[in-house]
Amino acid sequence: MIDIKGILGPLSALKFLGKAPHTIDYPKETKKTADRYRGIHYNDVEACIGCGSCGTICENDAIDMVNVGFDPNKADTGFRPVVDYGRCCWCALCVDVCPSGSLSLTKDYVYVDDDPKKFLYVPGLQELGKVNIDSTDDLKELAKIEKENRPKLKEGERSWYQKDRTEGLLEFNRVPMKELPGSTRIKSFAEVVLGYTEEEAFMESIRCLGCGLCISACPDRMHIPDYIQAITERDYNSSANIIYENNPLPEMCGKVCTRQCETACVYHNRGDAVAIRWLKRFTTEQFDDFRTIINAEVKPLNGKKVGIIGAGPAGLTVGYYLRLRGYDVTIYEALSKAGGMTMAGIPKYRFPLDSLDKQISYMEEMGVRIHYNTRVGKDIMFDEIMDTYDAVFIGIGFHDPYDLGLKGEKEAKSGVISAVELLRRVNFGEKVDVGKKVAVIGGGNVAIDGARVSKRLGNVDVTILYRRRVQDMPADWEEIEGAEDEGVHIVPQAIPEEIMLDKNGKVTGIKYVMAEMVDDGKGGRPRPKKIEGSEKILPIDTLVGAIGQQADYSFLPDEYLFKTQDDEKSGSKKGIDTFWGRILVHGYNETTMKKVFSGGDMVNRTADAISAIADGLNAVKGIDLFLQGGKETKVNHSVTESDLDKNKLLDKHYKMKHENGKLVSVKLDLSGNIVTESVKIAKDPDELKKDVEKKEVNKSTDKANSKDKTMSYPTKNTNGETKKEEKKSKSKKKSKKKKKKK
Amino acid sequence: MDDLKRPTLDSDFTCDMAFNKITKWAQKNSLWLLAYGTGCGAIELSPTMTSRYDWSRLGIRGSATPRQADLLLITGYLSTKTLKRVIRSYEQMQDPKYVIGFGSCTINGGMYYDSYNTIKQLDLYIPVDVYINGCMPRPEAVLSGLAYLKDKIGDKKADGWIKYKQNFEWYRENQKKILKSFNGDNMPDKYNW
Amino acid sequence: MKTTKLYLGPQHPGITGNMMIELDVEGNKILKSKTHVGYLHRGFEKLMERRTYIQSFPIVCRICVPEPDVNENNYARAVEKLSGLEVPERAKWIRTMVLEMARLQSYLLWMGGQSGSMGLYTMPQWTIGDRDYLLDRFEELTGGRVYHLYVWPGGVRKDLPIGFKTRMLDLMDYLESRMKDYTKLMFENAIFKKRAIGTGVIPKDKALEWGVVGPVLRGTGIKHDVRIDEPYEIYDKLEFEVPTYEGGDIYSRALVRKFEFMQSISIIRQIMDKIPEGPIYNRIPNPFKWKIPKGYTYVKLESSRGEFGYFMASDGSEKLRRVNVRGPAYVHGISLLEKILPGSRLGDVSTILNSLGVCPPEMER
Amino acid sequence: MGFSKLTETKVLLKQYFKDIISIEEGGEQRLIIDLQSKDITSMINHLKDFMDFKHLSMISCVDWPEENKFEIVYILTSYSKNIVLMLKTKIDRKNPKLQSIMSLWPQAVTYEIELNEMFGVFFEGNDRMGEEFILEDWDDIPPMRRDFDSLEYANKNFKFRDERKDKKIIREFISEHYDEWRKK
Amino acid sequence: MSTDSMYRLLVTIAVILGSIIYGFFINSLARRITARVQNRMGPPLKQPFIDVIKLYSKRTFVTHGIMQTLGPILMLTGIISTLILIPYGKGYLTLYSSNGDLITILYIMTFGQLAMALAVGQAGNPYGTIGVARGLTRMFGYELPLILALISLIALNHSADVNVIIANQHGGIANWNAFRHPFVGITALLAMLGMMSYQPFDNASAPAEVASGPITEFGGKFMAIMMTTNAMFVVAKLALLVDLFFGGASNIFILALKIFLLYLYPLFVGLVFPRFAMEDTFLFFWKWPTLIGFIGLAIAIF
Repeated sequence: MIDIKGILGPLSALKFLGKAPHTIDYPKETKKTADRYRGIHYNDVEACIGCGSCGTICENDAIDMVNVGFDPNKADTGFRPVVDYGRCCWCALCVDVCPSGSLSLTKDYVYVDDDPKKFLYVPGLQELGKVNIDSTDDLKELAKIEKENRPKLKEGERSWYQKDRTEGLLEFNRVPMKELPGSTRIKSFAEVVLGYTEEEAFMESIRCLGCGLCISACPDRMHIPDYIQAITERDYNSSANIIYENNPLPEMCGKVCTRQCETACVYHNRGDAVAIRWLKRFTTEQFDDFRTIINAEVKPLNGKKVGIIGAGPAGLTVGYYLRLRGYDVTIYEALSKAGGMTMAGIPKYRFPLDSLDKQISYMEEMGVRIHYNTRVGKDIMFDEIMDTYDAVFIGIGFHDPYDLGLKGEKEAKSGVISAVELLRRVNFGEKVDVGKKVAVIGGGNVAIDGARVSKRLGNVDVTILYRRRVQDMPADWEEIEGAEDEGVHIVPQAIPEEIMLDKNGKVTGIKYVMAEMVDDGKGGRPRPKKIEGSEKILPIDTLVGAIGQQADYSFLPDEYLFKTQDDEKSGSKKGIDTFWGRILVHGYNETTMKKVFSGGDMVNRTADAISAIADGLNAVKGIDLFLQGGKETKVNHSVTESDLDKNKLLDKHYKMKHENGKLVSVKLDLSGNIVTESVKIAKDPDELKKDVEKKEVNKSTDKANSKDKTMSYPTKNTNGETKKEEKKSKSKKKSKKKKKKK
Repeated sequence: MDDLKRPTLDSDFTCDMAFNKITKWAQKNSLWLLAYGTGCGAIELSPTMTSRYDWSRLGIRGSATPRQADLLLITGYLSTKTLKRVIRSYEQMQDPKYVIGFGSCTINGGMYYDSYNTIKQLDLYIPVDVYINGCMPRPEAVLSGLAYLKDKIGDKKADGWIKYKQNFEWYRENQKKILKSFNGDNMPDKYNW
Repeated sequence: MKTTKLYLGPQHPGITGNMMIELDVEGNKILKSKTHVGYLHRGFEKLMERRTYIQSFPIVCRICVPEPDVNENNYARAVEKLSGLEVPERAKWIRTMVLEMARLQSYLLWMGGQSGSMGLYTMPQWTIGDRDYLLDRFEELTGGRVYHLYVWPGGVRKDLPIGFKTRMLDLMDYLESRMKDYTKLMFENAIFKKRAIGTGVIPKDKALEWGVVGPVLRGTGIKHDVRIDEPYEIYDKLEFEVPTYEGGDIYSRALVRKFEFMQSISIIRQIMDKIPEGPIYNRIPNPFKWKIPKGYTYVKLESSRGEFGYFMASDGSEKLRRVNVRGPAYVHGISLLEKILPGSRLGDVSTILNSLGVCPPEMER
Repeated sequence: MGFSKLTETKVLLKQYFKDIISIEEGGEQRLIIDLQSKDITSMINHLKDFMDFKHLSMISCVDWPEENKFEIVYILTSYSKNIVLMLKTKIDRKNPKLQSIMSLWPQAVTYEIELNEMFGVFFEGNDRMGEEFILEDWDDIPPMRRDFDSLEYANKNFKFRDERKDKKIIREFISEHYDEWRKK
Repeated sequence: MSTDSMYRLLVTIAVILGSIIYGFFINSLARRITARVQNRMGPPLKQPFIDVIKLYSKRTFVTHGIMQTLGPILMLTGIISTLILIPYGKGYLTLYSSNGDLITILYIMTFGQLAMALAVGQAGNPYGTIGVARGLTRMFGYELPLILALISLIALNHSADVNVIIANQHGGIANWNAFRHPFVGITALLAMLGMMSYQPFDNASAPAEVASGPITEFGGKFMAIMMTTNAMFVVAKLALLVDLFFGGASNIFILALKIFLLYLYPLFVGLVFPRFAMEDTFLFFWKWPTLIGFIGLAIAIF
């Protein structure tokens, strides 16, 4: 009846009397926290790009992005996260979603205080609890603290961080794009890139975090996150409409854009950026006719007529948007197809002939008249255009190639051709015989295109001679890769000397000399210096020159053309001022001549399609303003010093400076001291003052919708490389990937 | 019952001078905690009071009733319904009494900042002496918070209860703003001994 | 005898957590009882409708404090069922291990609570002290002691740390040896038996109708366990038995939990031996705008207190349309108590509460 | 061979109830049934008594303001057949009324009180309607309805710390300040 | 006042203070021992003293009426009167035990608890009243075997005077009452569990059930008085039991040692057993201890 076991059993618990207790005597001894314990935040403020993804994912709204005083540039907004420990729940979602991998949690967790104000904290710039923050507004001086006395991360303290790109919530690898293999590419002019399927596009578009850094990098300010979001929702109609808001030629940008936006993408510095160009292309491929899709409202004609010279990207953009605003537009195009440099200069395997048809037919159907094969200056006079149209837009682009400047170039009858010429002829279907061996001189996209096109004209052995190293070549690294895949030889550091001719002027070879790179001492690009006695001769049949183009101003009567760099009369209102071959334009792309606007490669230095479209869009606003009330004052047609500066027209070898009221352009040598006192631009001081006030007036109007026309090269991306080094590291990365693939 | 003389505020300090050092030492080393886990942080109190971390070696002991307690732990968020009971318990505790706020919910709303039923800042309703950072603070953090409170008591800075008495109207008005039926639940307006 | 009304209020050492039981007491016998809840209400379901799928992952584990992993696992599986996201094999094994570890630590907590409410203050010191070793393993694996934030839709967040297996197996041996001490001190304690046998009896025939689940149901002799009825994760690949004891009182429920404690230890050992290699996480498409098509789902699993279900409805946007958490305490703490307490003694209220495993935050979420 | 239990119950239910809106299998042990609200109680009675669905897991309510409907969901489990059945019915949102199933399960009362307090659904036959279950002296509309915004209620009633009142949404800030950054 | 009674008064005061300090000391030792059994470090030795000083230094003075204020004071008087009636050794240490015998001690011991009951009644806290009711039922429980044991002891020693009983036990351990009359010893030891209000029988102040029972309403200074009286009460009871069953003590140190050793017994039982339900305490005492008590009485009488 009595449960002996139940009574005596518990007494065995007394055996603990002898044993030492397992209590942790906390203040004296502590238990080692686990390696992954989620403690207080730490942010590597150098690697952080302030994109705000951590603030957006935080479900307790604990992270604000605060201006701590870093100066923003294209790849970094200058903001840093401030964490409110009155909200944070230490779930480390912010760490898992940080594209630059700078945010992490440390193992340290103890923090006790009696003042609730001390629980606000900028990780990586402040010690937790040392600073009493009254408002997140007054944190601007934090960036001034030098690196030494910022809180440093003790060794091995990082507990929760993205070890490599596979951890966390972000997909760093891009959906691979299907391409024709190298061998089949050469046989035909079929398009190399085959485009995304719907599923691939969905998987690629859903990667986009929507942070908007790419918008700041795009010269034309396209609403990239919005149309990528539309693709994610498979609503291609609205995606096309969003693109059409500021880009009437989506297929062109989808195939041949220089993708500034992808260099600024948050994924770029640790992985592959979102394939923004290919996604744009994917949207255009969904429709065979834009008429039914784009529902932009076309205003009725308001009686004003605008003439456009040159149906390049700039001209077409101006035509489209002016038509939308109700202007009667006619475009005069010298060639037989619209598209300008993109149609003529870019080979068909990258930009097929029919790719612009959809856009052009949509424009024509809307009422934009395009006269093909009418060269201004030959079939129709410039003065005739000036009289019939209320405003004129010049967008003829750079079609005129530079001559090579080599010995024997003049005497050569056959076998020397410019790349632009070669590409135009091939694009328009002419049969060009380049013989068996071809040499191409130059390193830009045009040179590469020339080489690959000549490769396709029968089995031709093509070599590219370039003065500097491979990584200095301005061409896209994808293009260089493509050329190498197709068997094009590239001879770097080769300076051409002389063209060998046979007796009846046919090219037989090219003499070039090797060079070694010499640092020019001021951090600029190293300059090639000839090595004596290293001449070599390369036997060739044709020589293709691709060292740059310039505009062909023959259509302009002389009295309208002023070369400001070498004559006095420039600056008057009558003519168009040009500076070393480029037209000087003011805020709304209006030239110094009344009623005349200009844009595209003739104006900006970036020389790519998207900048031309951006110029066109800007000119549209200018023309609209100009023709609205007919009051010229709104657009003042005079070029000031800041415009020149802003236009970045001046290479760093030239500098504008004021000398007793006159604008003076001065030529500098490499080390920055003045070499020759160059031409003075006539400008009396009071007129300058008027300009400045007018500028203020315009500035207010400008502010509303002004866009910076010229696009400066992104100086440094986040890991401190200039564009060139970045290309080099990118190519190394690509080659590494290739090795891995094999 | 109110006619019995209550120690007025100013007398709290003067008559205390005589054997002040000893009482401070005693109050510091013996904190009796009201056994009231108001929020989700109470789960980290059980390891702290049991054998692994054992806060009884620091002189801290639980007490079942507010009368005997002099430390109130608000462990995390506080819903309005619990706030009414917390106020009642807090006022029934004997002076000098202290309050510790756990985690981020007592500072600025924590995870439930957008909830319609939890208070966002604790020190609007009852005076808080110490905040402990963490969601939920580990036993070590809790013990360091208690050590911090002991130092504060030691040099007479833990005056939350005096602050509560001095601007009592301010606290009561804040409480009434969110506790709608204040007198409906016979919550006294005056200091509810 | 005059009946007095007694409020075992939110601030009462015997009541586990924040709830209030209003008792009509006559002397020592309870006539009527009514549970009042709402002291821990934060409106989870409302908050989760304002957060995207990955954002409500951290808030989900705060619903039931003694057992956060059950909520994480339920939420992850519900979202995977709605969106069709597959989980790699190894992640399933790790998830099962985390669930069993959660069951162990919850039973240790229960043992402490049960014996503490009866006055045996040595047991809580032992069991909750040993539970801390288990929390160390959790901290090492997941990065958090109580709120682990480890299981999310698509798999688990990080892989097993190096040397985790040896430390885990040592811990299992330690717990097994400790169980002998617990049995001597509590389960076979004469006074414990005297108090436990015959109190808080749930009649076997009415158990199912009253919505009783989990160890409480198995305590009444009816054998139902979600791990067998509807095996989730990899429970169909493991061997374990489900015990039932007759009697339906506190003691039979205690024996059920003791048996399942040992079963969990053997399950964890099996997992540690047979866990396959491979990826642990199948990434969700995008943390910010992951849209899930319209759909309904009800996902349930066997928590340490019974069937824990999540009802979820999605409406095609990136936020949930409705989530409804059904914890075992919702039934045990309110309607079941109103049936059992009348007739039992006032002293046994907190013992019965502990034996039913009532956890107030689950009742009002 | 024989049908799986699932299809068997499906067929049986179809015969018994002609005007079921839809019935389909959601997963291997799940049945989802849509009904009109008028014959909910008879269906549940039938399920409990004849089809051995002994265990009521949950009564829940989904708010569809765009269709102006509340959707009440009953989740029943049959241990013997090992099936979880989700019974859904749509009721009008303006004055949501439904028959109570208090008589079948005691715990149904708790669900119904909560739905009444959180959504405003009125269950006839349940005498404890309008009882204060979770919220204490609540003056606003039932909080779980979609048109009740909890953050706005929190801002109105509670005060947040004011150190962060001048915070900016980073993405809007980026779009406003493109031009400044392009220059650098 | 004759020098003799003056000396006696001084010794009494010394013993009272000594019992307070020794009570706290035993309490702190008990806390350390429970901590060690529970595998933890436990509070520092001076913890009870710190607690009492802190409680005395409390500022507020909450009372619901004059009776509640008087309750603890009456309890204090009760305990002091029991203390002076118990002999602690030879000569002056016998204090005033000559003019009161076993029955008076028993009567005065319950005086403190009744005063407490009245005070709690005034306080109006429901838990308080339930706690007091439980305390009284528990007293009924253990009074019966205790009285049986004491009556049989008186019968054996033919006198109710404690000093006489001590005198009869001189000589070796063999003729300590506990061993000479085993049945009487066992009933006394079992009854002692009830007196100590430790675990198996602490239903009166069970935190889980009735939130620290009678002393729920008493905070601050009242609580301090409660703790001191509790400490003195422990010492008084143990001293009495040592005198009756374990041969008293010649000098004070042996008495202290014996008290401590006897104190260990309810402590260990309390550590490893949960508490009885209310009815069971009653039934427990009235089953086995009473039976053994009757057997002991039968032996003593015949």
